[in-house]
Amino acid sequence: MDQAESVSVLEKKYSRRTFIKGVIATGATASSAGYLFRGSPLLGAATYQTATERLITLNVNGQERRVDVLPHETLAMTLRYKLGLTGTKLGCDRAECGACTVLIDGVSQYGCSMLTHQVRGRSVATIEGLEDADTGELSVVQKAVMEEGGFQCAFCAPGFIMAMTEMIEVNPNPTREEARLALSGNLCRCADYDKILTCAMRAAELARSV
Amino acid sequence: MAKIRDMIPAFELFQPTTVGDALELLDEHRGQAWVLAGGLDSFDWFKDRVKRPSAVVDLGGISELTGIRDVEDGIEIGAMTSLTEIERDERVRSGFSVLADAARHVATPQIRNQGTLGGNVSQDTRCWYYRSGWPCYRAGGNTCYAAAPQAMNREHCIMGRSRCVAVNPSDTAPALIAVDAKMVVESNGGSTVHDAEDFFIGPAIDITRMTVMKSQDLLTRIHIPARWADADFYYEKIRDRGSWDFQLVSVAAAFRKSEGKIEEARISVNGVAPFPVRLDAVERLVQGTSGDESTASAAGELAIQGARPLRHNDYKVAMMRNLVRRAVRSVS
Amino acid sequence: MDLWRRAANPWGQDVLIGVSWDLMWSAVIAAVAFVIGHALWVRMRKEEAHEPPADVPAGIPEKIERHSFASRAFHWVMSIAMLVLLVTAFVPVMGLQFNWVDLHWQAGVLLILTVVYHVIHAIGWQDFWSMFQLGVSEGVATLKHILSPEAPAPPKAGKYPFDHRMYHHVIVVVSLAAIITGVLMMVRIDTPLWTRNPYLFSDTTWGVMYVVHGLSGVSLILLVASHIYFALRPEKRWITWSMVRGWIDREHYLEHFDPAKWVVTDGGMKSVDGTTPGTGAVAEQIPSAKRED
Amino acid sequence: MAERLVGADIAPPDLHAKITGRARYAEDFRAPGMVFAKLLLSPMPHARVRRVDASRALAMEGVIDILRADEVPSRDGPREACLTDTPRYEGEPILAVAAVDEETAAAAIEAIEIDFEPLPFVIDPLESLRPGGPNAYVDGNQFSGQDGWSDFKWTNTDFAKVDAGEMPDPSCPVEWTKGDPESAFAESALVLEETIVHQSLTHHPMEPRSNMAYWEGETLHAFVSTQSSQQTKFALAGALQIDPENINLVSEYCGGGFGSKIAGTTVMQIPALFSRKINRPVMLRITRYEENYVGRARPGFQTWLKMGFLQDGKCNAIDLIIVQESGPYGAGDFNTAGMIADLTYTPQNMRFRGVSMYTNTPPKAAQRGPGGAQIISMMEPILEKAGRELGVDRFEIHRMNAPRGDVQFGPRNATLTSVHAVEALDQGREMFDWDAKLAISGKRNGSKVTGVGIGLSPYTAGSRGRDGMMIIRPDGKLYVHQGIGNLGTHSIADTARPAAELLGYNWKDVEIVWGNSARAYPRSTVQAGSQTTTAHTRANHAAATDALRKIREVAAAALGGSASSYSVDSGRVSGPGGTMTLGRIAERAIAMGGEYSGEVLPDDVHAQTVPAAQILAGEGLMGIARDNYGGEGNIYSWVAGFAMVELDEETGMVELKEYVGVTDCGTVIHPRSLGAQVFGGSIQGMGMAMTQRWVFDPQWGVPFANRFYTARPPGFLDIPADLKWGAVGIPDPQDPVGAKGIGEPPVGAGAAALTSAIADAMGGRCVCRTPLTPDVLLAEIEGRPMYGRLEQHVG
Repeated sequence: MDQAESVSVLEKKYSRRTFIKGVIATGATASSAGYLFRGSPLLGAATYQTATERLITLNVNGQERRVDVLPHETLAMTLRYKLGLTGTKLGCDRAECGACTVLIDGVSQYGCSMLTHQVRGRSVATIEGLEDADTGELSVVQKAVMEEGGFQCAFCAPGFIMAMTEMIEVNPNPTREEARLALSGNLCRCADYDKILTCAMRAAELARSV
Repeated sequence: MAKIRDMIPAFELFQPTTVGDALELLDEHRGQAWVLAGGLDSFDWFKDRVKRPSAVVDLGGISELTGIRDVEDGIEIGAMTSLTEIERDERVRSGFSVLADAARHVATPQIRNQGTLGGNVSQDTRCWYYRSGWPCYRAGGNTCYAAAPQAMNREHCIMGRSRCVAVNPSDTAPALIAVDAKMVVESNGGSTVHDAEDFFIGPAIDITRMTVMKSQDLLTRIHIPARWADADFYYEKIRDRGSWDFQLVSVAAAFRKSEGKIEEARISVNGVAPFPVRLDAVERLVQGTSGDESTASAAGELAIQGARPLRHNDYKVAMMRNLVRRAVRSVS
Repeated sequence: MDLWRRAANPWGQDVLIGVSWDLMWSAVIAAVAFVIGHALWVRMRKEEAHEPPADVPAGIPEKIERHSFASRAFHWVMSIAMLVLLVTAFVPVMGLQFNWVDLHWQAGVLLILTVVYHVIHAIGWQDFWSMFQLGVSEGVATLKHILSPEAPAPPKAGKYPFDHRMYHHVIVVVSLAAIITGVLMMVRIDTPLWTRNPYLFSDTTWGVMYVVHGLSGVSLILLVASHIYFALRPEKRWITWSMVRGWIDREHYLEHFDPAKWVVTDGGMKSVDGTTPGTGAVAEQIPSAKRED
Repeated sequence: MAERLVGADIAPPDLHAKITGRARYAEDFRAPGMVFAKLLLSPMPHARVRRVDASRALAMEGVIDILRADEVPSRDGPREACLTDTPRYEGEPILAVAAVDEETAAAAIEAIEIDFEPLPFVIDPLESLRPGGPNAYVDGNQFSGQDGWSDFKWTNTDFAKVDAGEMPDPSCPVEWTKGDPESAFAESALVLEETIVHQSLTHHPMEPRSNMAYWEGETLHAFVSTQSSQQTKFALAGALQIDPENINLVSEYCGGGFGSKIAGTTVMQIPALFSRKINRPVMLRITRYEENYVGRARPGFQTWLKMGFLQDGKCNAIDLIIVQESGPYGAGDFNTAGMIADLTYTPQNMRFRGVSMYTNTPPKAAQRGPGGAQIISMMEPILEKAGRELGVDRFEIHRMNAPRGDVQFGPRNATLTSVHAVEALDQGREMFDWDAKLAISGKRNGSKVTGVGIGLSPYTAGSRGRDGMMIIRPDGKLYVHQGIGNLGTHSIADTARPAAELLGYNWKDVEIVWGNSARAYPRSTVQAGSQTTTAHTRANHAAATDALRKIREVAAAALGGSASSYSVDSGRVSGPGGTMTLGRIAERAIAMGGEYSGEVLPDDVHAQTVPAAQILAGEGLMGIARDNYGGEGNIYSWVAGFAMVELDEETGMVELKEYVGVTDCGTVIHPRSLGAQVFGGSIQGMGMAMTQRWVFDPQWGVPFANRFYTARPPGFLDIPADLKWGAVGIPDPQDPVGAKGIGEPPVGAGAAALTSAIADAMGGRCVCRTPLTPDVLLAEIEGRPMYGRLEQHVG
């Protein structure tokens, strides 16, 4: 197969294929432009014209944010270093502590262990988005934590609070045991578990009374 | 080259939306492409910079790979179905509770939200010598560090070893064997269906893989035949901590009973070999019994026949024996 | 193409871990090329006239025993071991996976046993030196003849012609290298024979050992392939048969061997029809058979 | 009347920031032009760098520069430098590379050609004690400032005993004897001899010790993770040999330290030095993997214990030998352990021998209850064993051996300011319902056996304070300037409460100022050894007393009458001449100047306090004083832990069913926070007893439990959903506030309650090893122990 032929075959193949091709990322821009890419209907992404669609739109805390993202960049890194959302903590960067817990379409996941490109078109909620954007009013979970004086060093707090936020949605009337299970993906080295659990129970109570 | 265990090295990311495209990509990048499911195993490798694929195929956008469907003979679970969905699905919970139980025992809620059934069964071993990037057999080298006389091998295997002594870390694997699941593996050349117990391979067959799948293969669906629906199930996982930790030993069993007697049984143990072990001999032994204490004891003893512990994992022999015993005992 | 496989050991030191599998493929390719090349070469070479011996010296039986049963048994057991070793070593690397490790070391043990048997047998019961004759002039003549058909045919050989002897020597060296390193490498795997200890030698020493083992293995691909090839060639089949039946016929004997060098007496060798097999191989009976050099 | 502040549950003022993501930990700071540093860690446990070729790395686009060991401060002997060319543990930082982004920096590290010469190494301290055994340093295994290095070995006779499983009679660098142990043992009705192994374990605070720095002219701005603020500034200045006043140290939040970040961290020097070299802000994000190495660890013990008891259960003699695994830079735990053993069991006759052995493992440091937690978790089950063997109730044996107020302990007969261990035990007995629980001890439910146990754990819990400094500004608010750090204990706010209460303030009018040295800190203690609560409530109390005097004097000057006739309440001062707001008082103080506004300072405040006070001088009424309250004896707190467990004999799994922790820590300032400390410390102890580990491959000297899932700190499901705590609440008589610290003692209590309860569930058999993971217990139940009795670093 000669060079010209192989290129045309490639182009045909890629143009009929429905995938989004990432970029070769070295920090500098690299491109293998010329192919036509369509976004995934599932991801709800727009049609991409080039291979190097690094500039993507993320829905973070209800806002559309344009951001330049490498294909191999994790969500936690994008949030912390590109969007200035440093509330999401990196405790281990290996899905072993939960400090980076964020909600993706309302479901708790470890921000350190997913690619930012995987959450295109999905809604990302971080600790910074819990307060009412206009009034600054705290969310019920945050209020509960304030009431109960939760957390010690609180490096784990954002992750725990996001997990609690999911918990009161999924199970608005948990027992202490159920709450414990729901929060078992978050580590607290100060081991303030008892108080955190009390916060979670109070949060559920507040949520029910709203 | 100095080593550093941080930051994912660059790769090309592909996010196909159909299985066909994914297979084509895998074929095209044969040997170079990495399949990304939930990513919890993958990112570890990437961040440690030990595995450095040039292309990553993210299956997250392929809708046909997710979901649990009723099919003519049982149910079919898409490989990209999250463990949380499996844990919560009513059909799984009622018909094949052993699988829901197993899914519930995986790591943590967040990991279950993100981790997939396909990823869970396809994940690589957690042998810490291997995961440290040491050039062991599994990594293409010429030794096993974990089976050296002074090595730290508390979490390694007691049977089925062949140069490598790692264990399969999957919680759902033994449950799938217990329900006689069929694993549908597709490649550009077509699809193959493997019985769950044959899906997992040991180092004797290929020391660098945990399953039959080669680089261009994709596990797309897991079919659970109706035959084992509503059987008496047993699942237990022993681990050091209540969350995150992989099993030391786990057992999954299914028993079909009639008039108080075990008609047929399927018992699988994980954490004891480089692959989840199906205990055929024990299954035959318990057939026709009521799962009484003496049968349970005999079953336990039979299960550990031929076990050969390493220096620091003698306890696994007793743990396996006792778990099998408990599984059988659960019937009566 | 890489010759070696290297890796960073746990301390980040660069160590040898074995030969490159490229070498295996090279050996396979070389073996195929040799076979094809040789076959073509033989075709192109003009037929050599082999005149039947004018007269049959007295006392030469019709069937001459070339390999005793013991020798044949050794040969075939060893070949099975060798083939198993090669298949278990290389076929998995080529992509066909199966449980090879146990078979490999078991075949290795078998090979060692046959070799030990062979050495004892050769020293005690065979004419040890008939194999270990140097035969420089014979070698030179053989080579000349190979290079040019015009060159006179080399003098007829003793029991083991020059090329056989050379092949044997190479095989001895390569197999011994494989065996010695293989035995040591068994220290690193699980066998019922001892507890494995990967730290018996330093990484560097092990690396050299793996390379030597690998190189011998790769060489054996070539050696064994060519051996089988020659064994199957039509003009050599009479000698191949001798490894099966034990004897060669008088015609081939006279055509290829120098009765002075491979002395055959009429020991009452009758025929294959059930009578006493011959005592033809004088060399096996007379330890002090004449040496050429 | 102003509200009561001492004894109330008041959320700390920084909580809002913590739960909204606004709280900025060191890695959350950014600076324009900031670049990222990455570390090259030693791959060998002991080595020498022979050659470094960074040319390929430096040629990479985006790579800025490299920082080598010869560019950082270092000292001879077993002392740590932030970068080194002679690494003494696998993972010690060798050099750093800075690049425009982390990925480039990581790739640059990989591009560095580096060649090491491996040196002999030692992981297990016993190996280094063996005649002819390897040493952690080329020059020996013991170091003294005067004599330098020496090679310390036990004799073959000692090891013949060790190997035979007997207690050896070795000489040790640290030895002391009290009373006459030999005769006492002869009188004992029961003598127990045990070999006990306590593992080393990493601190693993949630926040790794990441930090950032940049320079502005001569001024260093350092954003660090530290337990103590004011002291860290001086520690950093000392390390870098610069004027402390040229450092602006920012340490608003600290994501946990547990003893590993007492006065900052060694790696905080790297961005400071690197940014000076390249003249750009440098962020050093420490990964969890790196934290495992450059973070700290609790030293492990290999111990021989001989304990004698009289017929009634009274411990009358102890003979204790501790070999401590000290890492390359030493630790003092074993000394404390000897003291604590004497204090807790009051044997009157005791011999202690200890040796700290350098090893090629990551560095050790105090970890919450250093020495005490280990020895208590090791000895409590032995005490209970004695109770069982002598037929003495296990609660009673704890109670009778616990010290009373007149206790004298350790080689120099140290005394305590107050001790209410017995009261803590009694209260715990009631809360736990010990008698009922004892009745079900040993009960079986299928394969599960119930066990109950007690751990009584003391630890130092205070020191005399340094300086206190606060200012009432014209806005009427009280600004308490805290030189202590904000490490999560809430002491940053709670230590100001008695002072605010003394000044009649409502909490809403109190502002805590902390976290940035530009905001002025007085000289403070380090936040370690649970000193803060005592030391800093005292220092603040002293400053508040000073402020109160000044308020009254200013009021008297303004309104007439005698100063002493004025009193303060809810932001007003009132007396015979009338009433004034404290805001007005502040204005008048500014006008009066002199000592009132801090222009003139007391003579006895520390020199380090002076520049800070000068920042505030003239801005309000300043209360500033040195803690001159004095006092005699050591300040110790106690926690009595009670645990009930269920041991599954078929799996070795232990489930903790109930836990009660009762503390004697003096006046309770913040009940909810105190409860959290009791639980948190206890759970850390439970992690120590049950899950956390430290594993090395002996061939390569490389640790494997280097991540969370392998190191296994306890998670939510490893503790019961319900825990109970209590406090004796008797104020310490030598203290103006009466509060004692609480950080340390619960660790030993949590650990020991578990080791005791598990031994009980095992029918009284003590496994004498931590952690008590299912494998260890199951192997023991099966009668096939997997580890040697003295094996360290396994699991």
